[in-house]
Amino acid sequence: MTSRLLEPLAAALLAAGPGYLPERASSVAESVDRVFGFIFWLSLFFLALILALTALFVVRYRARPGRTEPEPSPSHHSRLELLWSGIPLALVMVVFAVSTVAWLGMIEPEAGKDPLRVQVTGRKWSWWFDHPGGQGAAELHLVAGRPTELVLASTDVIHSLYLPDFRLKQDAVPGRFTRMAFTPILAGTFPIYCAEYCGTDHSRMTASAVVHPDQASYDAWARQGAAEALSLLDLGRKVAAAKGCLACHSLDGAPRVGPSFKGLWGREEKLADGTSVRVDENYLRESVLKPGAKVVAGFANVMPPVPLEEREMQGFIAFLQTLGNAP
Amino acid sequence: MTDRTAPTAGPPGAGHRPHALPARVLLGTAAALFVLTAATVATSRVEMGAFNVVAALSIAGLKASLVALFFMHLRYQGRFKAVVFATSVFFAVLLVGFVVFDTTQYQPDIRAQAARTRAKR
Amino acid sequence: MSTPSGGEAARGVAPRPRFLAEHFESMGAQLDTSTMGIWLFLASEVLFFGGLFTAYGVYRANHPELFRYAQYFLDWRLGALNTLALIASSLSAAWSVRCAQLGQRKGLLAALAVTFALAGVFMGVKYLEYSHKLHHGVAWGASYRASEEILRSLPEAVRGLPVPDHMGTFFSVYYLMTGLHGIHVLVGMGLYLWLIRRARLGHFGPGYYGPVDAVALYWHLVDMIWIFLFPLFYLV
Amino acid sequence: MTTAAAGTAQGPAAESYLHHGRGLRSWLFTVDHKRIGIMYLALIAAALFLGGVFAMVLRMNLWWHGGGLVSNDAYNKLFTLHGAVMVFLFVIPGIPAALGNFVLPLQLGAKDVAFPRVNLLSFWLYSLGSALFVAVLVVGGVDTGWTLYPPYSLEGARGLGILLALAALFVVGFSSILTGLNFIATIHTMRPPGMGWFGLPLFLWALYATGIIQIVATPVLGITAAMGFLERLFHLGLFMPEYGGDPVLFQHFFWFYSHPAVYIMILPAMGIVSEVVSVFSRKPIFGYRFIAMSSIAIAVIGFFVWGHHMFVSGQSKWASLVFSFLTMLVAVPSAIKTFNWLATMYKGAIVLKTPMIYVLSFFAIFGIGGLTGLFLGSLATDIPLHDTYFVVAHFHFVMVGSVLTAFLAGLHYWWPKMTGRMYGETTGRLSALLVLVGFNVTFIPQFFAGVAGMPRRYATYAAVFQTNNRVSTVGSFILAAGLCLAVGGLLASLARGRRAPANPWGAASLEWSAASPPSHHNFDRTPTAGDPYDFSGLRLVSEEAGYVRAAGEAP
Repeated sequence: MTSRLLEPLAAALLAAGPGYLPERASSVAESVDRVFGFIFWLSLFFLALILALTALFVVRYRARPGRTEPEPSPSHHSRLELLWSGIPLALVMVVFAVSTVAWLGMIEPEAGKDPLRVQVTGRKWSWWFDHPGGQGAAELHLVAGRPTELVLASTDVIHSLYLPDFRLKQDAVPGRFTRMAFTPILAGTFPIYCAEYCGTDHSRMTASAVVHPDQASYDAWARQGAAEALSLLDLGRKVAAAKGCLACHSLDGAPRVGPSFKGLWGREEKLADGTSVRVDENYLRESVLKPGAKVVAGFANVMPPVPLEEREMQGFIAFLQTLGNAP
Repeated sequence: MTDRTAPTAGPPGAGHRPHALPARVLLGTAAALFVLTAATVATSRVEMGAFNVVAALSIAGLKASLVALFFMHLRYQGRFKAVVFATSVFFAVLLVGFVVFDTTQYQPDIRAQAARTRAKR
Repeated sequence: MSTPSGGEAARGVAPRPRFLAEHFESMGAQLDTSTMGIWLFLASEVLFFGGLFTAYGVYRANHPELFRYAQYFLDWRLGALNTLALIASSLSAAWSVRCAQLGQRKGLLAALAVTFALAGVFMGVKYLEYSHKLHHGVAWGASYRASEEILRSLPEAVRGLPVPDHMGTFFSVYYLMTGLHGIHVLVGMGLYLWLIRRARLGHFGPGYYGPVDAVALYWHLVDMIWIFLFPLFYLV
Repeated sequence: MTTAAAGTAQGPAAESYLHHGRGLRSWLFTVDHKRIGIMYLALIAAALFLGGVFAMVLRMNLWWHGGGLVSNDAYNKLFTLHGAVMVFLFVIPGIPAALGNFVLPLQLGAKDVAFPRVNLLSFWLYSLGSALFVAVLVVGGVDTGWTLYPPYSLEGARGLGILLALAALFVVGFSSILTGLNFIATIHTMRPPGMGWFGLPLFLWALYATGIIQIVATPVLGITAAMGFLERLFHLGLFMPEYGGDPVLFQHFFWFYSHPAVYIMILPAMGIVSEVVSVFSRKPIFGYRFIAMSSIAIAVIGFFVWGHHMFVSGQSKWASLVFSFLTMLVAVPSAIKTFNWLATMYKGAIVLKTPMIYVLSFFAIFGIGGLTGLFLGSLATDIPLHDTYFVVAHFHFVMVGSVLTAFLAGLHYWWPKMTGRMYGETTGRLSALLVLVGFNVTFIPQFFAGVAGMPRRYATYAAVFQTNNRVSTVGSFILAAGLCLAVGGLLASLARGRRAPANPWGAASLEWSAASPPSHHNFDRTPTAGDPYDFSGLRLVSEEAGYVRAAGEAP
């Protein structure tokens, strides 16, 4: 009876445990998964042992007519108890050793290679990645096989850059830098999450990591992304998406964390302090650089300042103008 | 800390003769504390760099031990009270020690960020 | 510990001591328990202050220049005066326990009163220090705005030094630690008032001195914490 | 919480504590540890209900991957309050304050705890803290997560809610300290004649170890809450980087308390398991000294592991190494206990009453919770799993599943003593099964979601995780049904339950030699302690009369 109960449980765990791990997209993923597998099997063994013994004892030693008293057995047995203190101790030390060896590989950059250094900035509620050469983007662009170093910072509260497929995570703490070092090994697009709770849209603070198959593909992306190459309007559209504006300001008229961009240009806005203001170029500039200066009534003062280059600003304003005037 | 819910009136319980500390122990302890206070002021006048802190804390530790041992008659009480007190001091030192150690480790990252913020301004 | 069994039987024979709580068998057991309780309480107090000592350690280790500089805003003579006041009050507190144990009622009252008075001296000096600083804008954290006057009063050698960042953080830690300590002194003064009242009613004697002992133990801890605060803020 | 007249059938027993004094005032101002325990029980049950309602709303919102029931902001407030209410008002005080208060002096054969008025003060502080949490709700809630990490929690935009929440933590913390202090002093100085340290029931060893943590760790929570409070009001520059503070420092403080707090929760639970497993196996506990000492070991080692919550927070790598190593050590005393419990059942005569079924559930749930802790203590696997649903599932197994099953085991076990009534065995067993099934169906899918990469505290989530979440939501309804059934069964017994004998289970610790319910003074004369796990002389007279020590057998 016990085996009939345990088998499906074990089978389910097998399929679901390590089988649930996402893709291994970074150099550290394999060693992490090896440690995961080791601990998984170890714990499964002990869990099975505990459950099996419990079930066995309950069935065998259940009180029933003819068995109202326990059989004589020792009330302690020091050698046995030392044994089941010693074995777990030895095993957790092995776990510690195995895991720490893998971990040391996760925190030290590979020496001697030219790493791709990306500055990562977390803010409510989007990520921003400054790639070498000045290309900023809301996506993280990497090259398969090229060692990468991320330097994390935050402009407001603690965020945490989480790349499940890379088996990596690091908090971005305001007031200091933190670092990650790894090498992506699979080309493709992988999700990025924020893993440290940071407010209203914490769960929407997502991004993607685009791993280019080779340096040439990365370089092509970097050139195409250069600001000079774009028309003012395209640049504006790109800025709105890339700087994370659209996370809070919709394009369809629905108010979200902030007012929708649709129909914003030229509108008379009621402010939180009771006055009102016409949405013109000056107002937009001020609101982008100093969002707290004039907050629209009905919305919280939560927007971080978004420092834009002059051409980006012009493009952004041009983009807003295309979204229609107030009726 | 004590209850006096018992309504029965009566003289303070008899039969229990407490052990009072001799006057000279109390006065001696106080005198030592005064002297050590002077000593801590004196050592702080001598420039010894980081060692100043060590000296000040050592003297303070010595003074605190005197207070605990004699004024708080820890020396004359059951061992358990000393264990309680030592345990609390141990954990407080653990907290201070570990946290200070950890934060000094990542200070360079804080300084770098501060430098960048200043440069931007 | 020795608990005489069958304490109930004794009830008919000798009157139960006035200050013996219902759930104890004897005054000895009661005293033992209350001393244990107060020591455990002191242990938790050590950890309570431990958090602040950690904050001190963290900011001192990371901003040594700040602590060197800010220290000149504090007058070590006032600190030393307060140290002496607290040590003397600790002596009188210990003396009050001795008097209670020996049944010296007058001595007990005098010792309690002296303890209370010295605590008052300590708080008076604290008041002078705080009011002087706050008057000159030497406040905590973001509210720190030192007046020209107090900056001019700093020693010559210090005035030329660059003003470190986050001066307010030093004073945050200063006000937190000395403030929490000051609150403990105030509580202690309240407790001594209560003891003085009970001593006047003649409650204490060789058979019952638990409260005097407990409050004295608390008071010694308050003294002990100041023994650390004094050099850490005023001297080094 | 009053029952119908319950004068015991056996002889002219003294009036029960439930009837010693009438009216609300006789309860609110009582210094009787039993009444204080019962009042704690009522408030703690209310906290469990409140936290449970929050949980159900959360689970229903997660039925759809895009959310749909409540807004993101409302969701964030709900999980914050769910966590804070459950942790600070239910799990931490649950077993020590409610059951411990009731049982501890009885197990010592004492009339009360060492400081009855401090005990009442502790209860009042707890009530005040609970009221402050309710006030947080009234002023619109807070959305900081129960961990209250600055700078987010102390940002300028946050109003009264956070101040009230921090004040509540401070107050509840002191309540907890005073309880621990009282317990340690009581166990030290009020043991009855004949009871040495190694004659203490293991529940008391567990409460003793808990008391150490409460006294040493909780003050740090208090001072941290105070510092946060003042930082928010006066911008002290302690935790907020914009004023020169260090947010990671807060995390150190917070976990210096909150990790040992996990042991405040689990140690008393283990104590109950030790009692129940022995009584219902009708066999002395196996390896008494190892179990007692492992409680102390857990309490002490528990202080050295707080940094394992900070492996990705920017803590230095040396700190991470040391903390990971020490974390691994905690596994050992837990393993010792588990094997000793199993050895206690070996060759016993196992009686499957409700408390025992809850304890068997505890083995399964604590087994899973403890073993999954290995993944999080180990550095390499913690990095990806940190702050994912794996963590959520893990700590629910340890803090909720294990504590809840042990709490319910203890509640059913001591219910006859507390109320003088027997609960219905069928309802009890059924509720235990529902809780076991519901709990596992709720939280096992969350392990998988976490392994696959679903971060915690997400109001909305990627569609791939929807199946996990739906199964989990279904499970939460089963769990809720089980809990309602358990509470219903217990409440029904107040009106309709059979009168309880003094010793319904044949247990040997001293509380069972008092009447059910005990008189105001607990014992008519101070009992002499024997071995708390020696059941040999106890014979079942009848269901109504319970167990009685056979004549001629020395106690």
